[in-house]
This record gives sequence, C-alpha cells and structure tokens, in this order.
Amino acid sequence: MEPLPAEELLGLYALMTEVRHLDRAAVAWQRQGIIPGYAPLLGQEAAQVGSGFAMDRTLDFAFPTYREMGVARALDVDMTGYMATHKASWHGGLYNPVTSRLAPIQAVVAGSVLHAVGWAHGQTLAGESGAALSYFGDGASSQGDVHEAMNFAAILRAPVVFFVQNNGWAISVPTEKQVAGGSVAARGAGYGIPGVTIDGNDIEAVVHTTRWALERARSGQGPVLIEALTYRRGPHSTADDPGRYRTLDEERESAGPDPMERLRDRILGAGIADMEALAGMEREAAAAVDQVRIKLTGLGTQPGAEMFNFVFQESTDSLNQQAEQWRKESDHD
Amino acid sequence: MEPLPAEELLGLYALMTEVRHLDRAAVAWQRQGIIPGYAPLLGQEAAQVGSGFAMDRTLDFAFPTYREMGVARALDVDMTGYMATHKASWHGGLYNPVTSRLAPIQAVVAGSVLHAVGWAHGQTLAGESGAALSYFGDGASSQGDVHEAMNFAAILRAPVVFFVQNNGWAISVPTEKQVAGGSVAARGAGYGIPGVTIDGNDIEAVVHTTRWALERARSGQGPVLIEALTYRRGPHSTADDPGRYRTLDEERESAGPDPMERLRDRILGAGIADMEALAGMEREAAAAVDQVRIKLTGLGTQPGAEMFNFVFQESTDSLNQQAEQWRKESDHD
Amino acid sequence: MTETTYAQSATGAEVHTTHIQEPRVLSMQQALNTALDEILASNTKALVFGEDVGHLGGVFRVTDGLQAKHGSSRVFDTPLAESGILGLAAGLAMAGFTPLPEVQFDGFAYPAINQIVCQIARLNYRSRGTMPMPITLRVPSFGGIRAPEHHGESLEALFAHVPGLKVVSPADPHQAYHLLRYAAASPDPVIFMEPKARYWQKAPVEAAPGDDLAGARIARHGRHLTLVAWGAMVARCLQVAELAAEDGIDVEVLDLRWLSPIDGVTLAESVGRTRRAVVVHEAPLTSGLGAEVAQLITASCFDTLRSPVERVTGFDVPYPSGDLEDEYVPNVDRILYGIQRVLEYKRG
Amino acid sequence: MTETTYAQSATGAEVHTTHIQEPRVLSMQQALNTALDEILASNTKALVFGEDVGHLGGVFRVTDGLQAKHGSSRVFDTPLAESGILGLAAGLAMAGFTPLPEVQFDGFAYPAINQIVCQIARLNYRSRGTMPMPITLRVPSFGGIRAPEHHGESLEALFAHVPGLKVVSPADPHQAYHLLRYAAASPDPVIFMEPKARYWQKAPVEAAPGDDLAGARIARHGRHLTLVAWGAMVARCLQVAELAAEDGIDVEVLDLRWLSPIDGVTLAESVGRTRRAVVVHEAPLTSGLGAEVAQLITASCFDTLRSPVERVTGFDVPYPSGDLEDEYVPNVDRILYGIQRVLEYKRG
Ligand SMILES: Cc1ncc(C[n+]2csc(CCOP(=O)(O)OP(=O)(O)O)c2C)c(N)n1
Ligand SMILES: Cc1ncc(C[n+]2csc(CCOP(=O)(O)OP(=O)(O)O)c2C)c(N)n1
Ligand SMILES: [Mg+2]
Ligand SMILES: [Mg+2]
Repeated sequence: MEPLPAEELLGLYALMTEVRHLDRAAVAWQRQGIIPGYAPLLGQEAAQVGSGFAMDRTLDFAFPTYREMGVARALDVDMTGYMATHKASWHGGLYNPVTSRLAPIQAVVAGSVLHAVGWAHGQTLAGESGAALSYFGDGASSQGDVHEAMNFAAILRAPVVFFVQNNGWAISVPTEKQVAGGSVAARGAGYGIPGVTIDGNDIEAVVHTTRWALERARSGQGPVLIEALTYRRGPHSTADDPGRYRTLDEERESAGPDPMERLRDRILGAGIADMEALAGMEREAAAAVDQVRIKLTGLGTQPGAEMFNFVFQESTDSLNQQAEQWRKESDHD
Repeated sequence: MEPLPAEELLGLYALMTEVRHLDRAAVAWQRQGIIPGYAPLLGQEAAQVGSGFAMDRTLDFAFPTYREMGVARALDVDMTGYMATHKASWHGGLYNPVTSRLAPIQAVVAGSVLHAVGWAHGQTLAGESGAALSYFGDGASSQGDVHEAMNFAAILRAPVVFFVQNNGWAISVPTEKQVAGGSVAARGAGYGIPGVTIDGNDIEAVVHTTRWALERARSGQGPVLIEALTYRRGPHSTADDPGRYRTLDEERESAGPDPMERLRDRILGAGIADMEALAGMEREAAAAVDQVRIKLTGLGTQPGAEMFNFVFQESTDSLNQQAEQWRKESDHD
Repeated sequence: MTETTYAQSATGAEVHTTHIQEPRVLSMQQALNTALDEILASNTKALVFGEDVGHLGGVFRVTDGLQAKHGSSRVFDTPLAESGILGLAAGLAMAGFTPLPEVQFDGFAYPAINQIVCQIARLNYRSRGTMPMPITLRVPSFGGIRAPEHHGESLEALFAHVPGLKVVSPADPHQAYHLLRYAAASPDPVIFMEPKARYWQKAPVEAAPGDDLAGARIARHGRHLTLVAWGAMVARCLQVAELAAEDGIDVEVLDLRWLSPIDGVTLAESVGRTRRAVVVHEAPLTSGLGAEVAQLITASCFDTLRSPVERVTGFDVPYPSGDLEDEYVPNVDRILYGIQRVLEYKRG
Repeated sequence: MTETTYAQSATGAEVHTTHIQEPRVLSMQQALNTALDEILASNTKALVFGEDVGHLGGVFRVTDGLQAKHGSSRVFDTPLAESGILGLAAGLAMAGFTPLPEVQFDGFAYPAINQIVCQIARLNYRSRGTMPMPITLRVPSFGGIRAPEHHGESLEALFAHVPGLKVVSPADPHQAYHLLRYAAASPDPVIFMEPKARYWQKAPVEAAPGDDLAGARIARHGRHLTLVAWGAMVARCLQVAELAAEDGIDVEVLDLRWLSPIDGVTLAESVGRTRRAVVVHEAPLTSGLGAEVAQLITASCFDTLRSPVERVTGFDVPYPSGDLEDEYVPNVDRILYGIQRVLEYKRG
C-alpha cells in the first residue's frame, strides 16, 4: 500500500479536524437547546472522511444513514443544510442531494442500501461509469434489505460499494449479539463478491480500500463489501446514556487509539507538518464551525406551507384544499 | 457414510412410490376438474421423503412451503387433509398441524422460515430437545426473511435445520439468476453455521445428512443449513407452462437420473428386494392414492360459516354481526 | 386529456409518441401488454422488471413478448424479493429512470411495504422535490380466481392512506390501456391495481380516452341510487344494475378509478342527484376504503341523502380459500340487499 | 371485568395472580413497566423481546429492570430486524409461549408488516384454531416528540383493516396499565399502540379497572357534542373541552381505546345523545380510522345527527419534521374549529 501524498494527508487532517469540531459542537448545541437532537460520529472520523474523500464527485453518489456528517463534509456538502436535519427543519436535510452527490439523510436502518444498488444499476443501463457508495452500520446488517441488496447487486453486477461502519454497537446491542459469525465482510463470499475488513480508524487504509473498490466497481467488475472496524466513542444519540450498557473502562479498552491522534502522529512523525500548522487547522475548523452555528441559529422555522409543497410533483385537489384549510385555521390567532 | 438398513430402504421406497403416485394423480385430478390447482414435486421425492423420514416425530417439527407433499406423507399426515388445500377447501390444509408435527401449508415464499427459528428457540427456553426443520426453495433464499432467520438462529443458537431444496427454478427463473455466488449453502459460513451441499436425489445422503443435522441441533450445537440439489421435473404448478422458458432437451440434461430409479436400482442391486416386491408396492401405492381420491372427492364444500369461525380465539361482536348478516343474506334464495 | 399529456416522460427522456390509432377489441391482459409495449417504445427511460416478467412474460402474460422486443436490459427478471424490487425501483428513479416494477400478486406487496411507504412515497418530499419517484407499481389485485392464499387481496385502503402515493384501478380493457399510459407518464408514484379476475374478458379499446382520466367516471347513468365501485366490482355492479332495472330500479354505477386521490366532485355530483349510495368493495369492511367514500359522500350530501350510505364489502376475515370465495366477495345477492336497504330506509 | 379475567394465560401456563393492590401515581412509562413486570411474574410463558429492551430497558425505559429481575432468557435483545422479531414471535407462540415483542418506533413496524399481516394475523385461521397467536406487539406510536423521520407515525388504520388483529391504545397511565394486562391475557394478537408523547405525565393508577376494558369509555360527559379520540389525542380533547366549557359548550370526550374491534355501541349511545360528533386523530385524513368511526356513527345515528361528522386529523402529508409538527398534529385551535363547524352547521 503506497502511502498517501503529503497534501492529501493534510487535506484529510483538515477535514477530520473540522468534522470533530462540528461533531462536538453539535452535542453542545443540543444541550444548549439550539437543536433538539444529534447522533455523534465521534471516533468514526477516519472511516467517514476517508471513504467520502475517496469518491469521485463527478461520477459517484453516496447513500448515507443518519450519522454520516463526516461523509457529507468530505463531499463538501453545505453543512448548514446538512445540520438542518438535526435542527428539525427538514427530515432529509436542506442541502440539495442531487448536486451534492449525497442522497437525503435517511433514518430507516438499511433503508437506502437498495437505492444504492438501483442507482448503480442505472449507471450500467445508461452506459455511465459512476459507482454508488452505500453506508450502513453493523446493526443495519441484520436487516433483510441488506441481504436482498447484496444478492441483487451481485446478480446485476452493479457498480456499488457497500461500506459498513462496524462501530461495535447498535444503540445498546454490541456486535457480538448482532452479527452472527462476527464479520459482516465474511458474508460477501456467500454472494460471490469480495468482502474486505479494514481498520476503519486508519485513514490511509480507508482511502486506499475505498478507492480500489470504487474503481473496481466503475470498471464493471461488480460490487465490493468493505467492513471498516471502528468504534462509536459517544452515545448513540444525545438521547442515549451509554453508561447503562457499558463502562468507561470498557469504552477505553475497546475504542483503541483515537483515529485523529493516529493521523496527527503520522503527519508529525513523517515531518509533513508541525504542531503549529496543525493548530492553525484547529483554528480554521473552529471558525468554520462557528459559521455553521451562526447560519443554523439564523435559520428560521420552516414555513408550515412546506408540509404540502413537496408531497407530489403534481399536487392534488384534495391536498390543495387541506393546505387551504390549514392556512385559514392557522392564520386565525 | 453407513448404508441404511434394508428395511429403511424399503420403507423409503414405499413412501416415495406412494408420493409419486399421488403427485401424478393430483396433476390428473386438476385436469379432470377435481381440484383447481396443484404444485407438483416430481423429481424432488428423495429430498422430501428422505428429510421428513429423518425426523423424530416425538420431538421435531417441520415448517413446509406449498410443495412439501412428500414431507407430509413421510410424516404420516392425513393425506386427504393435506390435499384439501389444493381442492381449495382450506388454505392451510385440513390436517391438524399440531398433532401432525407439520405447520400449516404456507404460500408466502420464505414466510415460515422465521417461525421455525422461533419454535426452535422455544425448545431451548422450555428445556425441551426437539429441533425444527425449515423447508424452503432456491427462490425463497433471496428473501430478506431468510437472512434474518439465519442470523437470529445463529445468535440464539436455536435448534433449527434449514433444508433448502434447490430444484433449479423459481417458476421461470433459473438458480443462476437467483442465487448470487451459486450456492445457498455457502451462505452459512457468513453466519458461522455449517452449510452442507448434498445430492438431493440420493435418498441415503438426504437421510444421513438430515439426521446428523437434527441430532446436532438437538444436542445444543446450533443451526445447520442443508442445500439439497435436486430438479423440478414438472411445471411450477398446473397453471405453468415450462415450455415457455426451458426446452425438453434442457430438462433432460439438467434433471439427471430420476431419484426413484436410483433407489430402485440400489435396492435391486443390493438384492434387498426383487421386482415383484416393488411391483407390490406400486399396487399398494395406487390403492392408497385411490383412497385419497375417494375421500377428497367426497369432501363437501366447506360451509361458509367457517370463514368467521377461526379468525379469532375470542370472536368479536362486530364479526358475529357480519356472520349473522351473511347467514341471512345467503339463506335467501 | 390529449394523448401527448400522458405520453410525456416525467424524467425528461426523449418521447416518441406511440399510441393505438384505431379501436381494437382486447382483453385487459392484452390492453395492458399493448400499453407497456408503447410505454417502452416511447419512453427510452422506462423499465419493466419483477419476478418472471421477462422470458416467461409474467404469470398472467401481461409482459408477454416485451423482453424479446425491448431487450433484457429494459425488461428483466429479478431475484425473488419484493423489497428488493421496490428498493431497486427507488434507486433507478433517482438515476433518472421510469421504473414500472411488478409485484406478482397483491399479497406479496407486504414484504415491500417498508420500501413503498417509507421510501418511494417519501423521497420526493424528503428531497424537497429534487428526487421525483415516477414509479408505476403494477399489482395484480383482488380476488375471484380461486387461487391459493395471499393471491386474492385488496390493499387499496392501505395504499390510499399513504401520503405521497397515488392509487388507481381500471375496470375494463379500455380503462386499463389508458390509465396505465397515464400512470406511467405521472411524475409521482402510482400503485396500479389490476383486477386479475378481469384479465381475460375482451372489450373494445378506443384510441381516445373519452374523458378526463384524472377522475372518476359514470359507467352507467341512473336515477334512484349510486353504486360506487372499482376494479372487478364495477362489472358486477353493472350486472346488478341490469337486474335491478327489471324491478324498475334505475341504478347509477360510478367507477371510482382513482382510489387516491378520490374524485369527491364526481361522487358529490352523482349522489347529489340520486340521493342514495351503496359502496361495494372486496376488501374487508372495517377501515376499508368504503368508509372514506361513504364519509366523503355524507359530508358533501348530508342534507340531500335519504338514507345512510351502505357498504357491501368483504367480511373482516382473511380472504378465504376457493370454496368460500363466492361467499366472501360481494355477490349479486348481497349487493341487491344493500340496494334494498338504502331504498327502503325510513327515518325512525 | 375482574382481575382474574385478564390474569389468565392464553396458553394455559401456570398463572400466579400478581397485581397492584392499591392506587399509585405513575407515569405511563412506569405503569407499562409495572404491568410488564407483573405479566412476566404471573405468566411463566410470557417473554419480552426486541431491540434494546434488555440491558438498556428500551429507548423509553418501558422495559427498565425487567431483564435483571426476570432473566435474560425471558427478556432479551434481538438483532436489529423487525421482520425477524415478529417472525420469531409467531414461532414462539406456536411453541406455546406468550410473546410480548416490541417494535422500537411506529415507523419501524413497516419492515414487519408481512409477518404481522400474512402470518401473525392468520395463523389461528390457517391452522383452524389449533395454533393461536397470543402475541401482544407493543409499538411506541404517534407524534409530538420532535423526533427524527419515521418516529411519529400513526398506523392504526392499517392495523384495524387487518382481519385477525385486535388494536388498542391507552390514553393515560391507568388505561395503560390495565389495557396492557388485558391485552397480554388475550389469546389473540393485539397491537398495543403506546402514545409516546404521554409516556412521562403522571396520574393515579387504580387497582380496579373501573369499567369493562373491552370497549370504549367516556372520558368526560357532555351534552352538546362528542369528541372521539384515542391515544395522545384524548388528553388534547379533554383540554379542548375545558376551553369550550368557558364558552358554554359542553363537550363529551369519548376515548375509543379499541381501534379494532371498534365499540359501536358506546359510539352510538354517546352521539345518539349529543347529536354531533368530531373525530380527532393524528394520522393522515384519507382512509384514516376517522372515516370508519364517522361512518359507524352516521349509520347508527342517521336520523338524529344534526350535522355531518367532522374529522380533525393530520394532513395527507408525510409526518413532518419538528419545526412543522405542531402544524400537523391536530392542535387546540383546529379542534375548536371542528367543533364550531358541527355546532354551526345549517341544513342548506
Ligand atoms: C428499521 C429500523 N429499526 C429500528 C430503528 C431504530 N434505530 C435507530 S439507529 C439504531 C441502531 C443502528 O445501529 P447501526 O446500524 O450499527 O448504526 P449506528 O447507529 O451504530 O451508526 C436503531 C435500532 C431504525 N432507525 N430503523
Ligand atoms: C413473497 C412471495 N413472492 C412471490 C410469490 C409467488 N411465487 C410462488 S412460488 C414462487 C417461486 C418459488 O421458488 P422456490 O423458492 O425456488 O420454490 P419452488 O417453487 O421451486 O419449490 C413465486 C415467485 C410468493 N408465493 N411469495
Ligand atoms: Mg453500529
Ligand atoms: Mg426452486
């Protein structure tokens, strides 16, 4: 495995730094009442930033769950629009999924895995050469839809990469009670598709493997399944209390070294940058996050009429009448 | 693999003969208008009779689809009650599933696979030592429920044996367009459970492997996945025309030797019985099938009131009123 | 409603106008097959897929010959997994295609409900209109063919309750042809419920739709009461109307066609005239679509209604085996009893 | 209705009568937790399982402490797969157990619909009564908590339309405690819809049910009109009734409780007296359970009704994000408008 060029490592570090800042900030915002809830990705920065970074944004398309803020940032998605989902502005987020190459945020576990397969098969049918990147978790791997997706993808030889973040937990349920056999990647063999396990906290491994898999998919060799081993260092969401199902000691032991610290040590060790340069990145990250906070708090409440506006491309009389009645009854006092 | 004792081979031959007679008769009955439809198992007699025969009927419980007539016969189910489903008397059949150790006939592909896991886990919880035998097809293996069932079974270490009859087809879709990777059994590894491929037309292999798997499950070692390779020699059902998707030449080539002829040759070759004895079995089979025909044609139309009788254990006022109104309106002329 | 309106591709794909030019006598199966053929020919982004729809041409032969003509990229068999089929459809729609998936039988739509309700019905909304779902899901529906379990069910009340879906059911070959072309041109997801008991009866299909396909239609004009029905029950109601006419009862038959959105205007207009209504459907009574139809009628015709709207429906029991099918599906007698109840109703 | 009636085990398991003996002030979450604890104690065949119900005690803590007390064989976490959970429940019921599975949120019942509709609701029927399904499926339901997508939905119309299911929703801690014990003692499958917006408000739970748990109940007596509601909307309607009282309008509030079968007798009795009715629910309007309730009322009170039954419901849109939640869920104003419409209705 070739080491990544210095500027890529620095770019990744900058992204990871901003993601970590934004993640920590979002938890604080929830406590401050700025947003009603949030699902932190603390500890999964390398897996998310690395895989998103590996995409070709002119060709590929990503399908997230509800925890892929790091992927969104790596894809340069408008982060206020992204975070708006956590402000309860709009379920799918307020960014444009089509131009962002990131499908709307999606709360049904495993719900979008088949969409990635369909979109990927569409590439084949249209004679285009993009690949789909499907994100899901160890918990989601238990859903029937994941099985159907892998079987369809392999039968259709669809250019899709299944990127599983195995972060050790599905809310309170640990992987060993979730994934029979212990490995999601091992299931690939049953469909005749390569299943690769990687250290999801080693950002170079993540970038390399995801690039390889996407290229392989784009070149018509079919789907790949990547299982990135990582750890959910925080709670499942701001509503969760991990103290009820794991101790701090257990956390420390299972989490292993922090992916950010690993990349920092790698950069400093190779003399690619010094502490000062990295501190500069921290400051830039803090400033960027501050901008998001300002824009997010500045976002007004979504107008009620929006409820009715996007149900259909072609609305119906019945729905228009409901909108009309709603307008009358909510104008009144 | 020890050869089976002579009397077992003869018993199996008698069962297979009756099953083949009944199967052929049912196709004829459909043409004669005695029953509205039927799903033949022609060619799958060894897989069905052998696996059903391997069960311990004091301990185990089988979960069929809609094509397991051979299993039913091997379990000594009342065959008129069984065939009643094809006479459109009652969807699940008119046999008693609890005392027969055979769950009701089930038309949702993969629908009962999870039930087998649940029943099996119930054995563990109750401290009992039976095993569940779950039947499904190559087509069914594509359903999400099968994945969920295998994962649950392995996590719970449930005493269940998944018995896949890979008969080459799901209606018109051949296995290679259905089962990515080409092997259902290979998927077992992904759950950490043994996956075994057997020649489903070799009845001795079927009996041995199923017995081994059931014993293994009963002794607390968890689930087993058996894929019995066989061939659906007939149409999917009496409504199907296989000529639309496969030629007779293809059929001949893919089907291989007839499982019944193989057992007959084995018996004759080993001198276990002579042609005359086997001809006697044919006559007995024909007589037994004739009895089923007589009873089946003697079965009246199910009384309409039955529609209402089994919806609930405790019926409701609303349903009773509907039954009452139905009675009034259908007595009239 | 002109031809070009429904020959338009929702996804902006190039459209060659292909359409029957003169009346033809077709079965519904043939009418649907013709419509699919023309949709595939006129919209290069249209795709037909599902279980056994390719080589076999579908278990009801509705897709017969389409794979041979349009190729196995555009008409293809999938593995046996309904959630997979609908999830694939959603992804293909995101990629700019116009999917026309099939679920082989009504009862096998249940495994796909999660993808239909949580994904297909919501992706346009979730994406704020940037990811339309121009999907037409064909579902051979309703009972009457003495089939095994789960092959005779009526899911319209479920689908009609889901925001973001449109639901339609044709009553005859002419309706089937035009409504399928209309649905396939919709930029929104449409559940297309084909009354399988009516696949084989032949009737003329005219080149012009004949009316506004977006609403209900009066299948028979009458003065004494309105029978509201859809799918296979329309033909049965027409039969009942003939019988009732012998007794001097003049029955109007309203073919609802769209089960969501419901055409409340035509309903109100009809019952406003006849002042009495009976809704007929195969689905179980409780929480069936008949309740919605009855309530819409009552709300709009409260002052003129002479009797409560009657419902003649399937019972609150699982769809039964062939032996009991004719007892379950509303038959002529039961519909006549319903008519009698609304005609003889006296204020207490 | 006596305690022993609902402490009976459907599966014939040995039953030790365990029951609260004196009134306690509990939140609904505590009331449900108490009921589950007692069910597990009194029915040795009862099992509680689902996602995160074990060690964590459920995301709403409804199963808090149950695993520690009753052991991890009887209270256990499953993998994250709702179809798996319900299919497991069906198999366990076949093996003689009394499963009390949980689906973590309303919107995640969709992946299990196939097992619920085609299996759990039908196995008693398919097996001709030899394989009862005494399953109580707990589903935290309805909106009002500013949650992510799919965490605020109302599936009662779907469930109520399925033959073979019974459906119930408690409005307060007392109802929650008694109805859950009642449901768990039923030999038939019950969908138990918990109004998650009401989990935390405390109120007294009496030892005796106080009325026949099998039907609806009048939550507030009134003369001028009947508000029909269930789940979280009952408390809102009671609040509306207080406001209306200030204007001299005397509102009756009927807590439907059972959404299937619906207690038509109590409905008819109430509206027979008040002559006007408004149905309130959170689910979308079209084909919602409000249509069924309205039609039942109209059919039984046609001569006495002074105005068409009004429906104040969620709109035909996907359940929206927190920002728009209060616009979507029927609020006090919209219910008051509905009341005004029925009171001011004049025959045309
Ligand atoms: C179909 C479905 N069932 C249940 C839930 C509730 N839920 C939300 S996240 C979650 C755990 C998911 O675990 P995993 O897939 O490992 O992803 P992670 O949260 O660890 O990123 C659960 C059970 C859901 N969102 N969707
Ligand atoms: C969920 C579901 N989808 C579709 C069908 C329609 N159908 C009935 S049998 C069948 C093929 C099943 O193939 P397989 O599982 O290989 O069993 P086999 O018929 O070969 O015994 C199909 C598609 C069904 N019964 N259930
Ligand atoms: Mg996880
Ligand atoms: Mg097969």
